[in-house]
Amino acid sequence: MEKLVTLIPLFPLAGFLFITFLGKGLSKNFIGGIGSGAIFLSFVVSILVFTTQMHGAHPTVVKAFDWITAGTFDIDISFLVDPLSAIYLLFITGVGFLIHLYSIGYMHDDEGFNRFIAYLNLFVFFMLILILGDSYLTMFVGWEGVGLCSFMLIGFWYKDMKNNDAAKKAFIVNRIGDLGLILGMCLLFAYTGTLRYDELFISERAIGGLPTEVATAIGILLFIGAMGKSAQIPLHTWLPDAMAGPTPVSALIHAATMVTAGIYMVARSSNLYAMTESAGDLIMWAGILTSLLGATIALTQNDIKKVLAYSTVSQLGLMFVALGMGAYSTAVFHVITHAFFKALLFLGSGSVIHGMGGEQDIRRMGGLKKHMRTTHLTFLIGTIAIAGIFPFAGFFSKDQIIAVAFEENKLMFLLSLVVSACTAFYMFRLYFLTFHGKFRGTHEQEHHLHESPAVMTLPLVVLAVLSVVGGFIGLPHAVGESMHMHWHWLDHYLDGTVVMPALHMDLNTELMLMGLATIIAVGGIYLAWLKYSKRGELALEDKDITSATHKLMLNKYWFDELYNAIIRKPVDAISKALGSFIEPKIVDGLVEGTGAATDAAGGKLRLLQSGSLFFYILAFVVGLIALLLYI
Amino acid sequence: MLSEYAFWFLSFVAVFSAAGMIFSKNPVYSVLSLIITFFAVAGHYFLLGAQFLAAVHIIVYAGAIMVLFLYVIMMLNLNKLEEEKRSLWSKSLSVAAGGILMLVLLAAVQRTDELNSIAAGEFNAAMGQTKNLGNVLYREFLLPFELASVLFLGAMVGAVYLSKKELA
Amino acid sequence: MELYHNITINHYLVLAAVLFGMGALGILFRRNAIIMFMCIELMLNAVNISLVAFSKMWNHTDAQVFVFFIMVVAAAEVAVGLAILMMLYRNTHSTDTSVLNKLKF
Amino acid sequence: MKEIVIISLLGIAVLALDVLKMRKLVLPVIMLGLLGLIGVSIADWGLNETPFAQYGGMLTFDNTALSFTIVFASIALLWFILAGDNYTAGTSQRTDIFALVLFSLCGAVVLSAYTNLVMLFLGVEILSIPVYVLAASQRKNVLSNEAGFKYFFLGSLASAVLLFGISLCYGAVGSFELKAIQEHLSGGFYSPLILTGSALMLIGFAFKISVAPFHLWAPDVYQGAPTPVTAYMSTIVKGAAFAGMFKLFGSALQPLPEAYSTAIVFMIAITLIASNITAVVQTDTKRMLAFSSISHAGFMLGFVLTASTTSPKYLIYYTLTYSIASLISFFVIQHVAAIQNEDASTDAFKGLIKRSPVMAVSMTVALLSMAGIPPLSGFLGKYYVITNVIEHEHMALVIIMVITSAIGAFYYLRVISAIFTPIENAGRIMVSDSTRRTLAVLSVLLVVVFFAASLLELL
Amino acid sequence: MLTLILLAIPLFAAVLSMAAGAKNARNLALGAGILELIITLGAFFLNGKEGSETWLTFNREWIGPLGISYAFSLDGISLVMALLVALLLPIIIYASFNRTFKSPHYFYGLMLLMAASMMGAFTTTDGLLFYVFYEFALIPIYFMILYWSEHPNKAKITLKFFIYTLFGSLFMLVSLLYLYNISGSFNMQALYEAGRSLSGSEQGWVFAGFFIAFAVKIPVFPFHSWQPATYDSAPTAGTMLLAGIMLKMASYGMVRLVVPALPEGVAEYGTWALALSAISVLYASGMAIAQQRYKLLIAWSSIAHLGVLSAGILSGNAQGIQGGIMEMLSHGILSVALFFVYDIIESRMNHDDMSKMGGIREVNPLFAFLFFIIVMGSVALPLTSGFVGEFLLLLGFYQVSPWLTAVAGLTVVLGAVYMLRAFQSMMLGPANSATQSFAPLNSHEKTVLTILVILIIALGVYPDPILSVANPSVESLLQGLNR
Repeated sequence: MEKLVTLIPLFPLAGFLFITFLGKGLSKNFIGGIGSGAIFLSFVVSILVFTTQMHGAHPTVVKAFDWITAGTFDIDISFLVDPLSAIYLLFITGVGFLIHLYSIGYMHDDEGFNRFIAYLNLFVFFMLILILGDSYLTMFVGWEGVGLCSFMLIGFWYKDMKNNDAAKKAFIVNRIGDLGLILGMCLLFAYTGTLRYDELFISERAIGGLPTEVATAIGILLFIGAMGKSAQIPLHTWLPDAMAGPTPVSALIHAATMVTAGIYMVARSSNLYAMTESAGDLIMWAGILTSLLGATIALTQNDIKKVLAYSTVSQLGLMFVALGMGAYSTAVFHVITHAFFKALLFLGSGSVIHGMGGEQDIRRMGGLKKHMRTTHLTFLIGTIAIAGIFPFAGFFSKDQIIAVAFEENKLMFLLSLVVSACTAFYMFRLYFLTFHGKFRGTHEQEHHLHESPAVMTLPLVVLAVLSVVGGFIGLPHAVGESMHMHWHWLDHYLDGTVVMPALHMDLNTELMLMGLATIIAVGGIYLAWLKYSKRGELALEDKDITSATHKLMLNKYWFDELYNAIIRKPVDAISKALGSFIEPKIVDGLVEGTGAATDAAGGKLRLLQSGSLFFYILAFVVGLIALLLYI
Repeated sequence: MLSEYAFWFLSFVAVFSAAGMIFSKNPVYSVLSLIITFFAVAGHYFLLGAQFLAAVHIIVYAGAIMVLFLYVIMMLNLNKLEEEKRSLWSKSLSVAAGGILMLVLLAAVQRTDELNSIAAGEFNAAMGQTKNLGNVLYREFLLPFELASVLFLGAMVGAVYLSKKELA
Repeated sequence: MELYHNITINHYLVLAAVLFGMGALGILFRRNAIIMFMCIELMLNAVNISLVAFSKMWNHTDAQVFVFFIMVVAAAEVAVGLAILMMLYRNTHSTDTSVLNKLKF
Repeated sequence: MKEIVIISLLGIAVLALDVLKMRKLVLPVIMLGLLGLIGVSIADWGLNETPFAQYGGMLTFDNTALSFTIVFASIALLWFILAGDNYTAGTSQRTDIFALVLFSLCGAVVLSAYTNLVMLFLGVEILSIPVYVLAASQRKNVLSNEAGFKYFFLGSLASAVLLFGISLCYGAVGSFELKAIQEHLSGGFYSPLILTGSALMLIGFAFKISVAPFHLWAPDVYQGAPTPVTAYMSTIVKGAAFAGMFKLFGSALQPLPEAYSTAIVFMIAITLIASNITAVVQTDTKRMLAFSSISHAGFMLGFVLTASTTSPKYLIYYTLTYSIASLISFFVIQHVAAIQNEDASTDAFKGLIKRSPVMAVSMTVALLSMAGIPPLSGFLGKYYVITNVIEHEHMALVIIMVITSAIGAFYYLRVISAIFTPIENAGRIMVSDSTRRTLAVLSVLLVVVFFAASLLELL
Repeated sequence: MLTLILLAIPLFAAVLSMAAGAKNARNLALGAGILELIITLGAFFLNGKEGSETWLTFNREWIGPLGISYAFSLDGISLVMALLVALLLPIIIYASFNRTFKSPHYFYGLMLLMAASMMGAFTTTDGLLFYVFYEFALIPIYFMILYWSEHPNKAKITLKFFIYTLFGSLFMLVSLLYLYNISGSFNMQALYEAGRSLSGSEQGWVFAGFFIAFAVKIPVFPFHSWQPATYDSAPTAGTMLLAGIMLKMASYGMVRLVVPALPEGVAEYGTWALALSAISVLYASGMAIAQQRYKLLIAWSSIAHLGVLSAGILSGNAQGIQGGIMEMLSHGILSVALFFVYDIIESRMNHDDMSKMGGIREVNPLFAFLFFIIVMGSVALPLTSGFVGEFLLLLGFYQVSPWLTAVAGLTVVLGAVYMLRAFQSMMLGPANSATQSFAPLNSHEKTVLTILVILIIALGVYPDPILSVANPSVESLLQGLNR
């Protein structure tokens, strides 16, 4: 059964190749069918693989072919099937399929339709490699590959330079993280002599002998990679810009799958992180800071996709908080639920944008619930899910994080409650401003308003369902017990693959925490309702904003400007200085100078050849004297 | 005894007239001074028992070479006082360089203790005589002697070539 | 080593060195090509004196024969040298060596 | 012995042909004679012939001497072919010049075979005196006169110094024989007299081979002398001087005292630096090549420095390869300058590739060989020097050699650049077929001699 | 035997080309190139087979007493390098069909001569012969630039190029001779032993000599200043030969001579060299960012990549060297590809000022697509050939010097900065009046680019044939070095 795993990435690859090389002139529906079909096939195989894993099959490595051999360094392209990769496979292919489906509708009128589907297929291919790779290096292939696809998809509409800039930014910022990851791999290899998970964590436990400092260093370096990919402070700035890409891309890559690669990687390395406290602390702090930052910025954004983007940043931060505290399976849990509801939200927003003819500013929307019923309903479900209302998916995963934080670190606990409150507030702000009130757009837009086609709404519905029930894979003890269901199913499933924290929480505390979380979320929703629905307040136009904090948040804490000032401008200035001064004047100047000096010396030395016989004789005699004196 | 005085006398004459040659302003005087030097040198040869050489020396140098010099001077009409415009600087430089060279050479040849250890063999008074010299020249030095003719031939051809008037 | 009454080889070497040095000084001091030329002859004579003295010292004739060859060479040199000099004079109307400065640098 | 006889008779025969008005025959006779010389030398191979041995023979034609003779004879042969164009056939000027060259060549042979200081002196003079005349041989040309005079005058001075050195050595040893000198020094002790004497000889030779600080004459003379003569001077005269010097320092004055090594190292160093750096600023190619010739002398002096362990065959190799390159370059300069008013500046070479491809390519090959770029034989020559110098652990000198080689390449390449720079309306330069063929053969030889370097081991 | 054939084919073809005249010169050259490739592939096939020794090695005495011989051998490393030559030669020749040259028979003759000398350098096992080939390669390229360049300043540029590299390689000669002085033979094995018998500081000095030579040619900061101008002035085929193959002689020299012969010299006294290599990466990247012109940009980017190459090889472990070998091959292909892109652009726009372009993707999507893959190869994206090499190099380098690796690793970031910027400003955005009429690729350009792109991806996805051929040789090279 495991042998089949090779097929999983092959289907999307085949889809990509087919569409790229043979897709010319074929109908869009056919292309769309090929693209989605490929993913669907992968999904089917993934289900098979997942079932075997669920039933306790042993982790297996399936080798595809030899890749790199260099002395003792030996890496193949091979795939590791274990519970972690299996569950990732499942939701990636699943969500991926839905988004492909959705794209058929969303991109139908775009001249680059084929290209788009092909890229998406390629993306899924790389994402699957990332997940399936049996070593850090193979994972890195996927890691960079998804970065590449992200680049291509962000800059999909390449005629607009702004999109290209955003794409470039995403790629470069990711590359900074990748450098960390590469160095981390180097360090890991230098100490353990391998990069294969199997040898590192399972069969030979090669990481066993690592000194703590080294483990910390490796952990930090790998986390730098994760920072880039999963948009953590200080490498988060690319993600909101990445919304320049078509919305399905934002849903698939920049919300559901790619950005959670960092979490996957850390979870994959849980054995390593378990060896070091400090790396975990770093991750935790980076996570919570990112989370707060994202949440606060999201409060003020007016672009529907930007709000969701910052929300993603914030949620990713929360996942890292969980990772930092050692609750790896919890983070994975949140990854999965987040994939459902965030994909739903993005697709919903895409539907909105589709309906609005490309408008993304929520100040120009309002009252859309009348026009787009399915979208409205599913969007609401997504919003409730992310806000963390029982029994929606987000509630359970977020609650679990809060619970862990309560156990581990009270400060984290408080801060995550703050994030939780903010989330509820800004999501409902978004919801109310978009779907409630009066329509604030132009007449043309109003006229144009329509519900999206079924191919787009169907994924919304499916995702909405998942957003409701997705949480059941990780029911808390208290709930599970009372509902006679598997509780902490995911934890049990992943046990042995990732390190499990020893949580000892009694039911009362658990219930108390759940209650607290709900209250906070409801509080946030209430405030939003009060402000934007009851009082009908609107978001301020940019020019009306006076409050300093508001400005700060609206401008994303000036991060871009800061980076411009401390990195980009100096680099430009330095390279300019290199080009205009150091190279010609110093480095090459030395070379040319040597030539010129030789020339000058020649100019002086030739004067010795004065042509005067007297001087020649004198030189002769002097030479004679010198030699005789010397001897 | 006599020969000792002769040495000093001849040496004095040689050096003095050599100086005369160098510092005389009239080239003709220089030639004449040099001839005197040559005579003094010939005297030394005689003192050293090289009678034949002394004679040849006079004949070749004083008789032939210096006459040639004189001839050239006359022909080029150089027998007048000639002003050599030279800076004091270059003059003193040349005197200094020449003087130092002389001193260095003197110092070098002074350190010849090893020669004192050479046993004075039975002096062969006949060594410098024509017969003896002829024997050596035409036996051991036959090859160089013949080669000298090549040298002469070359010099002759060269001198004639340079003096020929025609063409460029 | 005494060559004859109180006169050692050193005396002759000193004489030779002095004459040689004077020749060198003369070459430097004068610019008239003919005089300089004569100075070279003086230097050759200095060498000859030393050789004859050595001949006496080693009680061997070959140095004297060598002197003979030196004279030969000197004569040949003079012949060629004066020919060059004459030719030069024909072209430059001078025997002053300071006019020889066309070739330089 | 036969070698000397042949070469002397050849000179006389040329004069006789002149007198007999059979000047057309001059060149063929010379060819035949030189081929005969080469043949005889090959026939004498390994015989170690010492003529007049019973009288203490003053020449020994051992294999080294014979190979030098062969090299000199071959170079001379080529020289005659190439120079044939430059002197109008049938004039007495031509025969005179050719006779002088042959006499001079006789001196070169003597210098490679002498075993006695008397012969050394005679050889040097026989070699030099005709060349003094040759340098001045453009009688109406003041530059040529000047060159001849400077060369003659300084050469005489150097001869005097050399003689004084010989005299002092004789004083210390009591014999002119190289063997006797070597026996005298076998204990490794240098008495002050012989130390001074050999120092003076060193200087005498340093002048002849033109190494600093006794090199100042060379650029002037090379530039002023008629170009074929310059070619002759930079090949055979220099090679013969080296042959003589190597013999003296390699077989007689051994072991070389420490002070000498240092002095020679120093001389090499300043030679290389002064010549190469000065060459960079030269515009006249002939003068530039004169400096290059000095620089090569500096390299070849490296063989003398390491004479105790170096086989003379490497010196022979260097001489041969440098001579070939030198012949090519000087004769190309001659032809290029001849048609543009004796302008031998670098600019005169512009467009040569179009104007005369054979000359352009052979000149390029020659210059690259001089620069020491493999696979041209000039590289192996330099390589031999550097290996030997490294073996003697003069690392500083090696570095100087290396750096100055790079500087050297600079001025050679400048000429090459000019050769390949196209110019407008350039007329072709016509040269005789024999010259063209010879140049082509010579440049091919520069490559062949590189790959066939193993033949050297036959020596 | 095969080694001789590999050497003889281009040599013979060069002579033939020069003799046969202009008419069919380029087809002759292409034929020779393809024949060379076929034979190299044959050698690949023979590698490791029973009794292949006689086919893959050749040894005859040259200057016996001096221990110099005509010795060639195609071991794994040499095979890969031979492949580099044999693979790129026909591509470069075919790529140059785009242009017409004056006296093409000489042009292609020189090209083939150069290929012969590079082939020789890559396959010889004699130190001196290596030097000879190494130097000789300068001559043809020198003339190719001098005679066929249209750059107004070419005389000065070529002069600088020639002198600078000659200057460097003379130091190599000194070092070689120093080793030879101990070993008495130029056989590489003997040189290794000689080198290892030296004390650490002596090794350091000998290494310095080698490094200067190689650093000039590779080039490594601060010995690079000849390079951008030379690339700029050379005709594109010449630039391809230079950047694609010729510079690899230096890095190959590091692999073949420096690492096995001077382990202590590099490890203990060679940190400065590693530091220079790392600085080289930063410096050249900075310069690349500052460039306005595409050709100069890729010239600088080449320096940046080669800085990593030099550092990785000098780290002297299997990863570094394997990475080096892979990177040499990959960088060769990528350089040829990048410069071919230049050629295509230049032939249409008559300039390569990036700020005046834009929107070519819109006009010519195929070209943009192929170019994009090349760019991705250049930024070392996994599954392109660039990645395998670069990662292994960094991996090797890291084991020696983590901090410097972090510096050198910035190429990962900076490379993306300048390459993407170049791609973006030329290909993306709206088309302007100049790029509007950007002509489609002709079939010949398509062929070349497609072959290159396929190679880039194929070697990235499945580099195993290369790596596994080189691996045994690398291990035997490193045998006896306790690192």
